[in-house]
Amino acid sequence: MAMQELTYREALRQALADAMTEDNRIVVIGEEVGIYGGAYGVTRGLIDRFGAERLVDTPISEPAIVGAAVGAAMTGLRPVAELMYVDFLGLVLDQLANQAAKIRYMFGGQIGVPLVLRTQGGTGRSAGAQHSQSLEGWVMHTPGLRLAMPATVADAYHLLRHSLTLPDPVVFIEHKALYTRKEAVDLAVPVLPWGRAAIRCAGSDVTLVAYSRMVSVAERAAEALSNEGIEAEVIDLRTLNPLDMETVAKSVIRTGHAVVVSEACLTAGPAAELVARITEECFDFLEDPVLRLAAEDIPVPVSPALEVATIPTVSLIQDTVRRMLNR
Amino acid sequence: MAMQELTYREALRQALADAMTEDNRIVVIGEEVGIYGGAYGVTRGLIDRFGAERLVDTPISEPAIVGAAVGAAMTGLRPVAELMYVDFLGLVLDQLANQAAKIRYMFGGQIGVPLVLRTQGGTGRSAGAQHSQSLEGWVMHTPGLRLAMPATVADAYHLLRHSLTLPDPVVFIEHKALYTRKEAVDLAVPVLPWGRAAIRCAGSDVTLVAYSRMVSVAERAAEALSNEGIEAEVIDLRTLNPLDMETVAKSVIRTGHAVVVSEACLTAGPAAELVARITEECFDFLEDPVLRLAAEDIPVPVSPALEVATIPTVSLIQDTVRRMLNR
Amino acid sequence: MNDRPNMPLPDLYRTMRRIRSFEERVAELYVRNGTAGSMLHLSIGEEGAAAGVCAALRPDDSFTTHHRSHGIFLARGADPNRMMAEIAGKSDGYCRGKGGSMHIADMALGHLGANAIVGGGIPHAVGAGLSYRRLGSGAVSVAFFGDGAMQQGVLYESMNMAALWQLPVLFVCVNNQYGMGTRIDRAAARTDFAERAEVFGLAAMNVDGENVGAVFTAAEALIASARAGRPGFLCVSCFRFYGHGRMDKSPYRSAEEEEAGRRRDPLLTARNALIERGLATTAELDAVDAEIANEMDATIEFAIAAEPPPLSAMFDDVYAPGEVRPEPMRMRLERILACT
Amino acid sequence: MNDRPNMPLPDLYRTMRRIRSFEERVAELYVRNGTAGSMLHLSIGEEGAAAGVCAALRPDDSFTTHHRSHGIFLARGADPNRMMAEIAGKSDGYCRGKGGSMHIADMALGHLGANAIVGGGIPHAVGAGLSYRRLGSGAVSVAFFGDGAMQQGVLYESMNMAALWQLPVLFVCVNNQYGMGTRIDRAAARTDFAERAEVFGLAAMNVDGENVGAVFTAAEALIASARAGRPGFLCVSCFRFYGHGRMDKSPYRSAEEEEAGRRRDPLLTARNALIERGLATTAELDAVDAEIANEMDATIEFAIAAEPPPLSAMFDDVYAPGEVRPEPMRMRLERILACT
Ligand SMILES: Cc1ncc(C[n+]2csc(CCOP(=O)(O)OP(=O)(O)O)c2C)c(N)n1
Ligand SMILES: Cc1ncc(C[n+]2csc(CCOP(=O)(O)OP(=O)(O)O)c2C)c(N)n1
Ligand SMILES: [Mg+2]
Ligand SMILES: [Mg+2]
Repeated sequence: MAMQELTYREALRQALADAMTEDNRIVVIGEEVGIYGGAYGVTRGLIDRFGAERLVDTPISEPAIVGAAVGAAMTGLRPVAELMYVDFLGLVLDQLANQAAKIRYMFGGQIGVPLVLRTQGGTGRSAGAQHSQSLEGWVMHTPGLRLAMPATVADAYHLLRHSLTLPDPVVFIEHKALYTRKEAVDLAVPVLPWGRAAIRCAGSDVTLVAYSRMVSVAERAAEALSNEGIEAEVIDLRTLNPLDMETVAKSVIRTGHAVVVSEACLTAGPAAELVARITEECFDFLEDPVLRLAAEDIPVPVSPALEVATIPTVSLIQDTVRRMLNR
Repeated sequence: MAMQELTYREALRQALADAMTEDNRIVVIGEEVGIYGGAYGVTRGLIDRFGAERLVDTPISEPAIVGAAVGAAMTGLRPVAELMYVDFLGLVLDQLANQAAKIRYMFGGQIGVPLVLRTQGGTGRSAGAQHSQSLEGWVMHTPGLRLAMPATVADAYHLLRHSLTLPDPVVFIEHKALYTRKEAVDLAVPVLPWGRAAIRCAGSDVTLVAYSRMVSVAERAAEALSNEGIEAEVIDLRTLNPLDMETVAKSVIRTGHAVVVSEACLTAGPAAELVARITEECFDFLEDPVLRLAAEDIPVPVSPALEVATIPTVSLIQDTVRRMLNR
Repeated sequence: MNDRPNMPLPDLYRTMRRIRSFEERVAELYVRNGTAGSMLHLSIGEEGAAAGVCAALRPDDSFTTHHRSHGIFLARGADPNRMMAEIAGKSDGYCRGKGGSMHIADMALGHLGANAIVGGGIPHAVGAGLSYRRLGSGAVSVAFFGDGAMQQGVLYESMNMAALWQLPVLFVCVNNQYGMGTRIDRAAARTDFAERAEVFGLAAMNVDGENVGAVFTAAEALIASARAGRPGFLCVSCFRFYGHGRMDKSPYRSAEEEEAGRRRDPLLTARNALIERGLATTAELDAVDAEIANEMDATIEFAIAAEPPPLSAMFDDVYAPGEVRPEPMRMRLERILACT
Repeated sequence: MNDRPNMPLPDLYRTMRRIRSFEERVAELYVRNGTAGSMLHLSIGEEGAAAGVCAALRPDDSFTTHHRSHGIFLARGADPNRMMAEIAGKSDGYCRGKGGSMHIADMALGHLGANAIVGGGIPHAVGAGLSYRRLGSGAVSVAFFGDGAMQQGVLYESMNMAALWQLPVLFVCVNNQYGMGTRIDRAAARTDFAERAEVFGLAAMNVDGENVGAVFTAAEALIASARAGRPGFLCVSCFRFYGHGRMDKSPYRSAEEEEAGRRRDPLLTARNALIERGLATTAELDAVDAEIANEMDATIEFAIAAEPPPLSAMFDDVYAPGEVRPEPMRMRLERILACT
């Protein structure tokens, strides 16, 4: 396959289509995934190719959707359960964290639960406190769940394809503001393995660690900083379980400075884990404490003027790095 | 009131009884809280004093229990919702995190949700992966929820009393292994204010930061270390929201060494937040990275032989501190 | 049309017209303002449910609603200016611009809150019922929700609790036939929703929402029953005239189905009934419509002119005033960087 | 007793005796071993439900169960030694000692897992039904749960889905009258649970669990119906002879109620029927009982003698073999401390 221009949304759709063609155990189960084509249009058209038995429109019954996916995964199917918003995680965490995540362990390794829970999160549509959250922290804190959060079009494709081959449950969180992101990609070209972080931009003064939408925010900050003579290395984690500390530590040991950027709330969120790990593993090389730029510890307000101010921005990253390096 | 010997369980019961006597808006709503007296006996006998209208036995409908408590709290009652195990949080997080925690904010400050969600967690009864968890991390990561986790009998009483006066939702997590803990307490004596950490044991070599049951584990480790000439300071956080970083930082700045001890899973848990904050605030004073001792990142196995090995022990703390201080 | 002597059909017509007129302006607001929340769900076609049920409520009664609830709140007497300002995310809105369309609430009018989680507000009404019973207030609480919520587990838990405890609660399903692109017969094998409530012990009725009088009459009876300790359930059948949200052009249903659905217009039906019965003339009703159109035009101007909330408001209301506040990110960073 | 020619009453009796005998030993195990999981829920009194339903299943059918499920698994043909070892948390147990009484499972026998979350396993059976339909396997899946789960929302979501999609699923409520200390009439205003399933479109029946033959007959019919695409619901009424768990002495119910409940003994009823009908003599049945008692005695010895899992097993099975494993705490600390 040659280079093609694809959006993040199209790449996800392509990944589903390619995987479903290769593996007919894959079924997509969720609200409006079939005829409607997905609330964010990811599955649009797939029902015409694969039929209603493989794009299963469901009632608005999130716990039963995830629970049914668990049962289906245990009996020969490879379900992709779609949760329309990650904000609804509070309805399904029992099925996800008490059931899907623990079944292999509780049953002594007899069986696994190879399901993918696709969902999307983040701010950007002034959709309010119950439709704009970044709740990957809850998932990351649950042993047994793999967690992928693609930042690029290529990763939207490859991480989803890879997720659909894993033997254990994967939570796959897209970002609502990335669906229209467009890139020229060659889907045939192998990307990094599952669980490996990507260096999106090399630099020697400071390491910016990010994932999902914050990667491009960090990239833009790095670009702006570069104009001021500060070279920032931008690392895209790609998966939060597993966490590729090797790549991160190698960079931080070189730069001596690290800033973690996350759209989830600050306290007890993913950024805290990264600070803890980086500090544990790179302590002697750190010239400053690892800093966290994350969402404010508040619900997301609807008012667009406030909404944009709740999450890290390019200028916040820039200012922080400048201050950190005393420039 | 003079000194009396009370168990943690009795202190909790006393707190409920005293608060209910003073404030007749308080009602307790939950499974088996009335006639049965609570799965762990905390509410035993209260129905005889306060009647079935104030100790409301419910069907096994966790989402509706918490949801009803939210509605009751908005309309003049002060409900105490009991969740039998913190492990069931995955069933109620929508009501807790999307509703209770956000209502004041979403509605522009018009109204608050003064409810207390009492629950219990932790290992110790070989009750398995779905009845032994420590899930305070999920709560801590949710803006809008206060979080108290008493480690002592006196705090069981005073923190619960205080929780029942707060204008915002409080998650109050007891520890199943502490119910039989007995102390001589004078309930009339004021304790520390809400949100303030307690120094349970003074020391100058290392700061051990803990909460809930891990406080006594840390205390025992400190005692053992003291015999070897290492003086550990033990800090009991008491509340995880708010977090009293002032007390913690003051200690760490003095000792230069900190170890956080938590029964929750390591990754993206409460201990990560503490490492991040301590590092951010005490970086120049730290001689070593702040270390985390937490539960393994695995589900809790039933087999007692394995169960005890999943969480931090006295000897793990001792060994870690010794190694850290090169002794 | 039902002929109960206390049925205020002219008032119900006016209420329904206000809703329709407001909702038409909401669509316009988005085009003109651009800053409103993206999540706008119009209740055109459902005016009969909103007007009929709310007219049967007492001032001290309360209610929770779902995401498609502008109409219900207007029927309750909301100030359309403050509503429009809230939808636009402005400081003059009911929730100071923080809640928007899906999280509007007003304690003064007993609106315990709209909810963006399907089914999320249902148990709150049960809790309110518990309060009213315990405090002896005599009030009733109502949970409004869509047909989609008929498949949410918490509804059954809530109905069971209300029935078991004999709480003064009414459950109202605004059955507009669709949850997004899913028609009720693709969401449930049996779609007689009243029977689902009845088996839990509720007084349950299905009613045709095209007939606002019938809705009012049914709601009156069920609210009286709830007030007396027998909770109720009312399923109001109607039709969602437009798409689920702004962007949805409803490709999943036929033009014929839409046309047939829109013919079930509660507003038109009430208008015809008023005229037929000699309760109003066409000219009088036109005058009412025009007056309301003017009022609703003004709401857009009000909302557009209103100020967005100040940035400082961001950290308000996470906790009660006087309690420990979240520390803003910039201050936190400042503090940390100052030390090192 | 029902007289269907294919009703294997002697076998059903034997199954029920095995369950009773096993459960009596479980209580004993705890006393002698001390190391078993603390959460033990005996199904004495419920043998009719377990034996009757499981006898109607095909080998390729599967099921999920609730926390009180030793009997169901035994009725399915479980090895009592491996069960007892699992309950004791030993390496020879079905789940290598990691699952215990509340999380026992065996893929070989189609046991998709017991569940310690009330209602937690119900939707898994729906998912299994979805698999069987899609894969064309012809198998049926059964969700077993207690009366307490009748108040869990996920049950209604699951029944609705099964009915809507016409899945080969049977929902079985083992209605032992109590959820912990709460009798069904304190948990629900209306306690005819079959009608709750019927309104969702399921084939629904209530049956008396004292009569194992009646259970078998009802289950056979409903499983056949489910296999043909009409899912079913069966509520088996019985009585929980003992407390909820080991420590519960049931102070919330009267001695008379207990006595009356225990008189509804499916085992005794079947025994009498066998003798009355000349299908067995007292001596023959005594011999069966004695043989089973011996077998069950041996399970305790087996479980006590068995090894606990090795510490190294702790980190197995969090993820599949070959995937990234959790790093043990001690190794992690070692690594960090080695650097500094
Ligand atoms: C728990 C939950 N699931 C899914 C959604 C996404 N969603 C919003 S509205 C809607 C359809 C709701 O249908 P219905 O209840 O009939 O209300 P209507 O939109 O027709 O008024 C869906 C699926 C949500 N907001 N909450
Ligand atoms: C979701 C959930 N809520 C509460 C509990 C605690 N609990 C365990 S068993 C039980 C009673 C269940 O009653 P029932 O379903 O009738 O089963 P039985 O014990 O009678 O077999 C309760 C409340 C739980 N395990 N899971
Ligand atoms: Mg609808
Ligand atoms: Mg029961």
